[in-house]
Amino acid sequence: MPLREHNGGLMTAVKATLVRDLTLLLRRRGEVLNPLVFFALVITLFPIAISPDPELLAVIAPGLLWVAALLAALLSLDSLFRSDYDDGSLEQLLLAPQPLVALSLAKVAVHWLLTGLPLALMAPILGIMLALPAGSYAVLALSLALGTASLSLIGAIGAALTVGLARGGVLLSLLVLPLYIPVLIFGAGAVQAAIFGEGVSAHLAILGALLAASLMLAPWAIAASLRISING
Amino acid sequence: MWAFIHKLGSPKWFYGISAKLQPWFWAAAALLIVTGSLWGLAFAPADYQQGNSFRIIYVHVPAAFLAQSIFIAMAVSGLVFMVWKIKVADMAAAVMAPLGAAMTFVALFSGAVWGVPTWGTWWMWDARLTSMLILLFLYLGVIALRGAFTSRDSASRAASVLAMVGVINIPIIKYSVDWWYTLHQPASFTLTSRPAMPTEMWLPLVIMVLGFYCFFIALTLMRTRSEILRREANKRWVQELVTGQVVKVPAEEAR
Amino acid sequence: MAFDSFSEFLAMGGHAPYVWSAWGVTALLLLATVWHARAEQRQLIKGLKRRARRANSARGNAQ
Amino acid sequence: MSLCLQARQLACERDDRWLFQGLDLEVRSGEIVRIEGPNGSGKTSLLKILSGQLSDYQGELFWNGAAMNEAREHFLANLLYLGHAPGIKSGLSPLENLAWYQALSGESGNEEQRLEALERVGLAGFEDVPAGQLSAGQQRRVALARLTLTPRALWVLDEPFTAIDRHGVADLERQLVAHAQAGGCVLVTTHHELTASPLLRRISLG
Repeated sequence: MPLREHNGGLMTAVKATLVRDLTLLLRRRGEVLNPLVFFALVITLFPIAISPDPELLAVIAPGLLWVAALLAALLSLDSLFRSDYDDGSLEQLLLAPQPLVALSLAKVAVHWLLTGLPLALMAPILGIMLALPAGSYAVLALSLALGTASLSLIGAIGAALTVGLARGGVLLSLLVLPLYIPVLIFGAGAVQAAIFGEGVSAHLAILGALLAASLMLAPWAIAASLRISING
Repeated sequence: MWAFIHKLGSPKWFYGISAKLQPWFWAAAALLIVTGSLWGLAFAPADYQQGNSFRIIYVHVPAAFLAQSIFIAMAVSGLVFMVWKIKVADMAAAVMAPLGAAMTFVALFSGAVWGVPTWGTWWMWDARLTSMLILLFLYLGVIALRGAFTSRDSASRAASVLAMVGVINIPIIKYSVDWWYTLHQPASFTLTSRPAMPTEMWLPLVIMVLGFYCFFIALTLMRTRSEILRREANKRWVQELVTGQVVKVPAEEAR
Repeated sequence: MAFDSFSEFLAMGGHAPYVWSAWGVTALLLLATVWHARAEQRQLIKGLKRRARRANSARGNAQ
Repeated sequence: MSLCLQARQLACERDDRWLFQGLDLEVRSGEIVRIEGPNGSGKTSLLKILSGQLSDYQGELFWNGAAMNEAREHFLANLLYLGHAPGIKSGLSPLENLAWYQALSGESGNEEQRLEALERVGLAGFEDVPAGQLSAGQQRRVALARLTLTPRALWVLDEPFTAIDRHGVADLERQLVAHAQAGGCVLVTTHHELTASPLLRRISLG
């Protein structure tokens, strides 16, 4: 039997992983819809608990929308690697002759595409319900789209660290939420700045910088964490 | 260099050398903390704005310094453990986490108490207090993650990775919280930032900070020694050390 | 000396509850960590000694 | 070109307990090596170390004479590992599962090959059924289809006979022997008694 040389094919592998995860999630639509329903539900709770007064709601709307979206994105994180871990395909992913960094990045990309992006697109509708002042809707969606990408990357580190644990869900939020704070500050800050009519480009630029930093560093941490979890 | 690193990695060697170092650090810590306390409490002049409540600075700032430094030390230990597989580094990281959390708590508590005479409230979302609160959560995360694994090897690695991720994030968190704070409270009074402090005010502070660092080193040495005994309980040198006599292993007896 | 008498020192210019509670909690926590570390060390060595004795007597019986 | 996987003075410590120590081992082309030992003796850990998943070991590994760290990519390109869990996604059909595995090693492959591989493990007619609706044995067979679909010189199989019926067991055993005869190499743990063969060698742990 002849031995093979490793002949690249990274793009094939990444593309196949993207297609596979997208197919899987689109077949279980509930898992995609749950965070969105959760987002809407949490936003419904605030006027009931605080006050239906549009003026008051308008003041706190940016923060509420961002916190609720952040929690909704967190909700779906636990399942990012869990089913792969349970059925053994995570082992196979680690043994592929391709860099694990690239393959795990593909999985995170699918997570953002089916969680972060829909949340960002849905946020303006909920903004209307919270009497969010006009002129900030585009910034809200854009800041969420940028911010949730960082959230998915950072959160995936926590998901990879806890995937081998039986009850990793609560622990996952404890690990990940403190790390989310910078994104939350600049995300909610961008929407607020848009309301006050200030320039938002600085905020968005920082959100972009945070995303770039997470893109550079998080995949390595995710890959290392997956290797640890598979040994557990 | 390499030989030194590997010698340092041997728990037995570390157990011996730390026994010699430990008393010096305890003595230095006691001396510095007692001197700094007396000076800071009784001899340093009262602040012209805050009066005597200013004396809380002598515990608040050293604790805050230590809280941040311990996290960095923990991450560095984690890196050493991951790269060179030196187990003593992981043991040190494991015992540092609770002390770091305790120091963060001290900084938070003293800051909150200080807030009453200064701001008239127990809690203010001040930049330093908020960062400290987040740091406390980071510490709790590392401690909880280490406790969640059944396999100690995996627990050590996972905690190391999380500490490293955390230490990269701490400056980002700190700057974003500072930025957020100045945005919302433009011209407010922060507890410890002041233009110029007279020598008799800052010198005791320096002494206290040094004392706290010595305390941290001494306590870490001591608890790492305990951790070594716990993890190496089956090794012959530990059994010999405990019983004070040469332990024969069964294989030697049979011969 | 920043104070004229010991009672003034204790009063801390009216800020006594704040200064002393902050210092007290700090001192308490530092002492508690030291006490805990000592107790931990003693207990460990005691446990190891007990274990060594048990192992010794077991080996003695076997011979 | 023949293959050779060597381990020198391999030792694995899990939580202060030595699973094995001082293990020297060499597997070459044309061999079926069965790792034996009681439960908890470290069979799975050894396979994980030898397949490059566990990095927490002492000793050295060599792949065709080169240190494993340097030859890792070439080693992985020639390895097929099947673990305890079959690694089959219940939400995907057997065809889709195999397509991912094929792509993972960098080949796009084609449907013809995958259909053929499924037929060979007796799953003709189940190609498009979600794998979640298949039995445990059938899912295991989907995983085993990778043996023919993506030919690799070194097979590392952890309990491959689990959940497979008697007919399938005989088939798989024949396949292992044929692989070794063709110059491949098989590392396997199993509770199932393998038929004696001149190619079969045993290594005992614990």
